[in-house]
Amino acid sequence: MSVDLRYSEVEGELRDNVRAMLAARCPWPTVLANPDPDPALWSLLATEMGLAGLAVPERLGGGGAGLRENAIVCEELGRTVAPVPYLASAVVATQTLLACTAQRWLTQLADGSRRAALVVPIDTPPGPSGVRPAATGSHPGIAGGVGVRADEHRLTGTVPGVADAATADLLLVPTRDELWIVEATAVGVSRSPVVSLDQTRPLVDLTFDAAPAYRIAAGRPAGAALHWGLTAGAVLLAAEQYGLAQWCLEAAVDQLKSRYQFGRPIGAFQALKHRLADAWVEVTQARAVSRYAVGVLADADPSAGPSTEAQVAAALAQAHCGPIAVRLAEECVQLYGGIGFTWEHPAHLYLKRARTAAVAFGAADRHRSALAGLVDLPPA
Amino acid sequence: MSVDLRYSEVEGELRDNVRAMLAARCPWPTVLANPDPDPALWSLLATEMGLAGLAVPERLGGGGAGLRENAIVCEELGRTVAPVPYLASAVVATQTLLACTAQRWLTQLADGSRRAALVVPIDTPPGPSGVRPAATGSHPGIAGGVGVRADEHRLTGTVPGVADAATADLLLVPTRDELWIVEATAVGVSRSPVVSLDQTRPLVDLTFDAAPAYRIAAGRPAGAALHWGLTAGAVLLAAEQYGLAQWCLEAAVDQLKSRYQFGRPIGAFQALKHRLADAWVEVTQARAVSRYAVGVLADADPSAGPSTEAQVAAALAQAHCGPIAVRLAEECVQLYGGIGFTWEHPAHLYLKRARTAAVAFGAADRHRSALAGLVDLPPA
Amino acid sequence: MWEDRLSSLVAEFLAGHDPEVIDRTQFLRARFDAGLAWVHYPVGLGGLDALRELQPLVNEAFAAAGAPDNSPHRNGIGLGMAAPTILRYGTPALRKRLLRPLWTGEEIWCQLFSEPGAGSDLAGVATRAVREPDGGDGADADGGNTAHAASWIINGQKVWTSLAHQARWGLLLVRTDPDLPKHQGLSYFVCDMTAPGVEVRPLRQLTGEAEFNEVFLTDVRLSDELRLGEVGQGWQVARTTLMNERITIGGRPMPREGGMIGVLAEAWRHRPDRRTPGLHDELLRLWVRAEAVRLTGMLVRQQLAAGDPGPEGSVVKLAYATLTQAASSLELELLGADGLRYDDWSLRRPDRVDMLGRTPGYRYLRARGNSIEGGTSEILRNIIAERVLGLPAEPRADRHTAWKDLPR
Amino acid sequence: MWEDRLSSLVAEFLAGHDPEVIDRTQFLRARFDAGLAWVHYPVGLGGLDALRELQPLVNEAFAAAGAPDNSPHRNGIGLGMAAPTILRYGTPALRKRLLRPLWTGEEIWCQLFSEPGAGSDLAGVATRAVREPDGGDGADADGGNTAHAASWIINGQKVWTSLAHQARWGLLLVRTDPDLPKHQGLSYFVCDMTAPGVEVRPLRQLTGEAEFNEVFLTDVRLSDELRLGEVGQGWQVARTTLMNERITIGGRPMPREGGMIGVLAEAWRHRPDRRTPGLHDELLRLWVRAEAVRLTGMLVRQQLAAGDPGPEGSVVKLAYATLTQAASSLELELLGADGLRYDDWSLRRPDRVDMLGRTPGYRYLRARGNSIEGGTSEILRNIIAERVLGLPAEPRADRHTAWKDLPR
Repeated sequence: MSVDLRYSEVEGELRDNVRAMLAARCPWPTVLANPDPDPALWSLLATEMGLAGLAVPERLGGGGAGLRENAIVCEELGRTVAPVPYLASAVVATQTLLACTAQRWLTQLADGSRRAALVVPIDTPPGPSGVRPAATGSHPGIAGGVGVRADEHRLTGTVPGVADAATADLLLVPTRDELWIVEATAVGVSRSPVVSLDQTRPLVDLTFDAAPAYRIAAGRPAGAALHWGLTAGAVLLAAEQYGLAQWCLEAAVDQLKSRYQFGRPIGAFQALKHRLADAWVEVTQARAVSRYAVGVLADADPSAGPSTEAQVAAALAQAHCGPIAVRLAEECVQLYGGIGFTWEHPAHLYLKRARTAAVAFGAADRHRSALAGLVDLPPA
Repeated sequence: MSVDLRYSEVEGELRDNVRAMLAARCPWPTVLANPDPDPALWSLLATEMGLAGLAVPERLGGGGAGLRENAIVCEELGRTVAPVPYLASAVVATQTLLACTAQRWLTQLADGSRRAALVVPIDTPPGPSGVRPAATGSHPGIAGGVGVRADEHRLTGTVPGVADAATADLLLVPTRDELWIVEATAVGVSRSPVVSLDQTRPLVDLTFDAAPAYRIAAGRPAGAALHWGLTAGAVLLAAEQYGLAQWCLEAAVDQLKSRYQFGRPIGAFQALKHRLADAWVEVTQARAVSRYAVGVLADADPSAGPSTEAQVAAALAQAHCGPIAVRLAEECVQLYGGIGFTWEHPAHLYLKRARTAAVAFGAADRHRSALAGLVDLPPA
Repeated sequence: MWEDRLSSLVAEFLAGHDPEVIDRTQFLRARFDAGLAWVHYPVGLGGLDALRELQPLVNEAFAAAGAPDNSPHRNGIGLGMAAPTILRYGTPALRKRLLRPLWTGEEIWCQLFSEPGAGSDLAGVATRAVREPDGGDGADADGGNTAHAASWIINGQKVWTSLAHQARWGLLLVRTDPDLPKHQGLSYFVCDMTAPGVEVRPLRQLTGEAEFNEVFLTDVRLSDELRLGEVGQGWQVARTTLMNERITIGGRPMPREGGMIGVLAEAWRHRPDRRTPGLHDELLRLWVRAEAVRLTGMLVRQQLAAGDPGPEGSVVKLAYATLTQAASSLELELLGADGLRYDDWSLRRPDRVDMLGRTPGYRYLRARGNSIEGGTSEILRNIIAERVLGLPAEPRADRHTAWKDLPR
Repeated sequence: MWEDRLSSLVAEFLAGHDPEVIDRTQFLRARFDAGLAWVHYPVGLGGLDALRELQPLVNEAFAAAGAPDNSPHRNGIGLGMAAPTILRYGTPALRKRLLRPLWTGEEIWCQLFSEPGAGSDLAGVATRAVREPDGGDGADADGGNTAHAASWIINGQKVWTSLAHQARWGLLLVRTDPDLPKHQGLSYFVCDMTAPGVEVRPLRQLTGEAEFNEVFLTDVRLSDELRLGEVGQGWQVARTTLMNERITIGGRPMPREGGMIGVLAEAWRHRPDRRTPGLHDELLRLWVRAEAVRLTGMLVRQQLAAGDPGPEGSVVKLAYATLTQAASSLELELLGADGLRYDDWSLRRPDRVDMLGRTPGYRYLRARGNSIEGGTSEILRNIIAERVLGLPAEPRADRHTAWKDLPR
C-alpha cells in the first residue's frame, strides 16, 4: 500500500504552531513542577487552537482534517510529555464515536469543552479479545470481560487502570457486546486515583454502581467501533512515541556536544557516537513505521472497522515504536549519567512516559503475536 | 552446587601439551588446505598422547581421568578447529558406552585404535524426546523415531546428518528402545557423505539394510545411557565453543592492535574497543558456564544418567555458549573486514564451526525450553 | 511539453530502427546517438540536456516497444559511478571516447580503489603513480595540465574489484605524491585493463566462490590523457564516484517480505515440524524489523523523487545488513541439521550473484559481507554521527602529516 | 598455628567481656584494642599483623558467641575504602585518631569525590583548596610536609555522596594547583563534616527518594594535619581508595535466582494469566544470562580466595547492571497495567536501600542507576579494553595540559 510518509506543508505548519505553543506554555520544568493533567493547557490546545476536533467533520464543529493531523499533535505532545488527555479524548474516544456516528457526543468533544475516555485497562490491545486479531473483515464482539455489565441502562462493575479518565467528563464504557456513554459525574460512578508510574498520564480505577448510561452501539458495530478506536489509539500512540524518541535523541546529542570530560566533548568519543548513530537509525525507522500506520488509517472509513492492512500497520507500529521510545529514553538517562538519574533533570519524565506507553494498548509482544495471525506466520 | 571453576595445575599442564602439539601439527593453514578429518592427527592425539581414553578407567586401558580433562582437550580443539572426531568418539560414544558399562568396546576406543560415532542427526538434543526434558530421575525410552528398527539383530533404516560418522569404525545405533553396536564396514551399512557447512566436522547420511548388530542396552538403561551420552556431548561441545570463542577474541584483539587505518591502530577507536570489551565479558561468562557444566558432570555416575542439576547445567551451557561462539566468530569476520571475508583467512573456518556447533545437540532455543521444565518456569 | 517531445522522439526513433530487425549493439549505439540514452546528459553524449526525472518515461517507451536495453545490471559500476565521474572530470576527448561504449555495454568498467592496506581509510591508498622521466616530475602536485604528452608508471595492488576480469576500463585511485598529507597526494586515472602489467586474479570468498578480484599493477604505463581531474585532485574526483555509489543504495522498491525475510518466512511456512515458540518470537521480531527497513526505503524513495534526498539512505544500508545477517542466521537455527548441507565448495566465478540463492549456509555466509562491502557499518556510523548528528570528529593525527610518515 | 592462637585469643577475650553484659560500644572498642577487629591490621590499630584470610575465623567465633558486630553495612565507605586509605597514607596521629571509631561504627564516613563537572573524569575535580595566607602558598605543588601548622580553605561542590548526612568524616579530593596537568594538581584530605561551611542537601533521584546528597563546601577550613599523602599526590591516594571500592564488588555469593531475576521468576510463576510465548522466551534468555553472571561471580570468588583476583570482577559489575535493567523492564511488560502502579513519589530519605523492594516501577527506575553508579559501564569498558585486552589508549589531549586550560 502506498502512503506518503513525508510531511505535507500544511502538516509542517501545524507542527510549528503546536511546537511553539508547547515551548512557551509547557516547557519541561512546568511539567516537572506539576505533572498532573493541566486543564488550562488543555483549553489552549483543544479549544483555542481547535486541535481536539481536528478529525471531526466540520458540520459537527470539528476541523474536518484527519488522523494525519492528529498525529502531528501527538508527535509534539510526545516531545514535551505534556500532561493532557489528547490521545484518550481527541483520538481514542473521538475515533470510537466517529465509528459509531454518535454525533451528539462528537460535537461536545470537537470543541474541547468536554473530554472523554474509553473505559478499558490501559494495556488493552486492539482486537477486543486481547491477543488474537480479528480475521479479515470481521470484528469479534467485545469479549474477554471488561468487568462491566449493563442492566436496564444502568452499568455495574469495575475497571482498573484506565488512562486519562481522571479528567474525563464522559466515559465510553464497553460491556460484553455493547458500548455505552456515562457522565463521569453521574451517581454510581466513582473514580479512585492510582499513584502512577507516568504521572503525566495517570491511571484511575473506575467503579460503576448502577450508573445511568446511554447506549451508543451494540453487537457487531460496537465491536467494530471499539476495534477501530483502539487501533487508532495504538497508531497515534506510535506517533507520540516517535516524538518522544526524537526528543530523547536530540537531548542526548546536546549532552554529547556540551558535556566535557577528559578535555573534550564526550561526543568525540567514538563508542558514544556509534551508539547515537544506531539510535538515529532506530528513530528514523520509527518515523517511517508510525507515518505509514497513520497514513493507512487516515485513508480508511472508521465505521467499517480497521482493514487487515490497518491492523498490520497498527501492530507493526506498536511492536516497533514502543520499544524504541523506551530504548531512547533509557539511552538518554544513561548518557546524561548521574544528572539523568536525578529528579531535577527531565530525562525521567520521558523514561516514565515511554515505559508506560510501551504497555499501553498492549506490549510489543502482543502486537507481534497479532501480526503472526495477520500475515500468515503461524505459531509453533 | 559448588564446583571448582578454575583450572587445576594438572589441567593447565595438559592444556599446554595439547596446545603445543596442535600448534605444531595443526595450524590453521593446514586445516584450510585440507579440512577433511585427519587420521594422522587423530593417531597423534588419541593414541600417542593417550587422549582418546582420558575418561576411561585404567583397567580398560584408559587414562583414568574424567570429563574435566576431556574438556581441556575440547577447548584446545575448538581453538584450532582441528578436524578430528574427538567429541564424537572420545566423549559422546565413550560416555554412552561408559553408561552402559560396555567394556569390550570401551577398550577399543580407549587407545584410539578405533573410533565410534553415535548415530543420531547432529541436532539431536539430550533428552531423547527432543525438546521436553526428562522429569527428575527418569529417563524416557528412546522415543521420537531415530529412523532405524531392529529385526533379529539386524538393523534397517536411515539416519541423515550424522556428525563425524565418516571416519568411525563403530556405530552406536539407537532404535526405539535399544542401543546397538554396528561395525561401520559391515554388510548392509552404507555411508553417503554430505557437503557440509563445517568441513572439519562433516556429516554423513547413514543407511542400514539388515546390517548385523550387537545389542548393548535395552529399555530404561538404554534411555539413561543415551541421555547421558548426549548430555556429556552438549557440555563438552560448550567447552569447545568456549575455546573457539576465546581464539576469535584473541584474533580480533591482534587485528585491532596491528591494523592501522587513519594513522593509528584501529584498536585505538573507542567503538571497537567497547565491542571487544563486551566480547570479553561474554567469553569470560562462557568460560564460567562451560566450566560449571563440566564440573557438575565430572562428579556424576554415568550409569545413573544425568541428574537434574546436570541437565540444568548442560542446557545452560548450550543455551549460553553456542550463541556466544557464533557471535565471536561473526565479530572476528567483521573486524577483519574484507580480509575476514576471504577464503585465505582462517576466520571463516571458525565461523562455520561455530554456526554448525550452535545447532549440534539442539539449538539454544531448545535448551532454553528444556530449562523451563527443569527450573519451574512453565510456558504460557 | 518535454514529455510530449520525448514521446515523439522515441516514436520517431523506433520508426527508423526496428528492434526486431537491427542488431542489438547497432540499435543501442543509434539510441545513444539520438540522445535517448540518458536524457539528462549533454547533447552529443547520449543525452538532450533534459531533466533526469524524464528518463523513466523514455525507458518505458522503449521497453513497451520490445527494444533491447543496455543490460544495466551487467555494468553497474560503469553506469552508476564511472559515467558521472567522466562527465564531470573527463576531457572532451575522453568523454567522447568512453561514454558511448560504456552506455551500450560494449565496454565494462570496474573500480580500482580499495587496497589491502586501505579499506575503510580509502584515502590511504599506497598504489604509486610516477611520472615518466620524459614527462616531468610525478611528485609535482600542481603539475596540472602542463605536460600533456607524459605517461605515468603505476605499481601497486587493488582488491575487492568486481568485474575486473571482464572490464575494459577501471577507475583508478593512486598516490602521486607521498610527501603530502594523504588526501592531497592522490590522483585519479582511467586504467586501461588491457595494458601490459595489469594482472587480474580471482579473490576467493568464504563462500568458496570468487565474486571479486585482486588486481596487481606492475609497471603499468598509462598516458596522462587518461587522468581525470588535476594531479593531486584525486580525492575530490573519488568522492564524486563514491557519492554516486551511495545514491544507488536503497533505491529499489521492495515488496513486503522482499529480501532475506521472505526466504525465512517461507521456510517457516513450509516447515511446521521445526517451529518452536522461541523461534516464532524471533521470526516475528525480524519480520517487524524488515518492515521498518522496507518502509524507511519507501520514505527514502519518496524524498528522492521529491528532489530532497536526506540522509535516511544510510539507515537502509545499515539496518538491511544487520537484518539480513540475523534472518539468515535464524534460518539455520530453524532448519537444524537440514540447514547444514552446503552445495559446493569448489572455487567458482559466478556470472551473477544471488545473495538469496543456493543454500541456507550460502545465504548465511554471503550475508556477512553486507556489513563490509560498499562501506563498513562502522564507517557508516561515523558518517551518521558526524554529518547527520553533528557530533564532533575524533582527534585525528593523519590529516596534516605527510602520507609517507603515517604509521601503517 | 595462627588459627589456634586466634581461637584462644577470642576465647580469652570473650571470657573477659561478656557480650550479654557489656555495652555494645564498649565491647567493640575493647575488641579493637585487643587486635581482633581486623587481624591483618597492625598491632595497636585493631589488628595483629596476621593474614587477611584469618579474619572470617575470628568473625565466626564472635558471631557464634552472640557478640555484637560493628554493623558493617552501616559504614561501608568507612570500612571498605577509608580505612585502607588511612592505613596507607595517614600520619600516625591520624591513624590513631580515626581508625578505632571508624571500625566500631561510632563515626560514619562518606566519600567526597564526584562533582557535577567531574563524573567519569574524576581527575577533573574543580573543588579548590587554597593554603591559608599564614601557612604558605597553596599553589606550591611540592610544598609537602614543610608547613605543618597551616590550614586550607576549601570551596566547591560534591555530588552523589551517600551517607553525607550521617557522616562525621569525608574522603575529600580537591584541586590544590590548577596550573599543573590535572592528575598532578590534586590533594587528598579527610574532611570534617561538622566544620562550618559544610552544607549537605539531599539529592532527589528519579525514583522520588533521596539516597544521595550534594555537599556544598563554602570557605571550609581544614587543618593541614588532615591531609593524606603529599600535596599534589591526591590522585595516587584516590586510586588506593577506588581500588578498594572495586574489590568489594562481586564479592557476595549469590544463590540461583538471587537478585532481580528471582523477582521476575516469581512474578512469572504467580501470574499464569499474563504469560505469553514471547515473554517466556525473553524470561528464559534472562534466566540463562543471570546464571552466567552468577557463575562468573563464583569464579571471581574462587580466584579471590586463592589470592589470584583477576579482572573478571568487572564482568560481574557490567553484566549484572545490564541484566537487572533488562529483568526489571521485562517485569513491567509481564505485569501490564498492574506494573504501572507506583507506591509513593514523595521525597523521602530511605534508611536502607532495597533495590529489589517496593514496586516493579521502583525496581525498574532504580536499576537505571546500576550502569552509572560506582563507575559507568562506559568507563568499565574502557578499562577492560585497555588494561585487560591491552588495546591502545585513544589519543588524549588532557594529560599534559594545565588543568585550568582544559576545555570544559
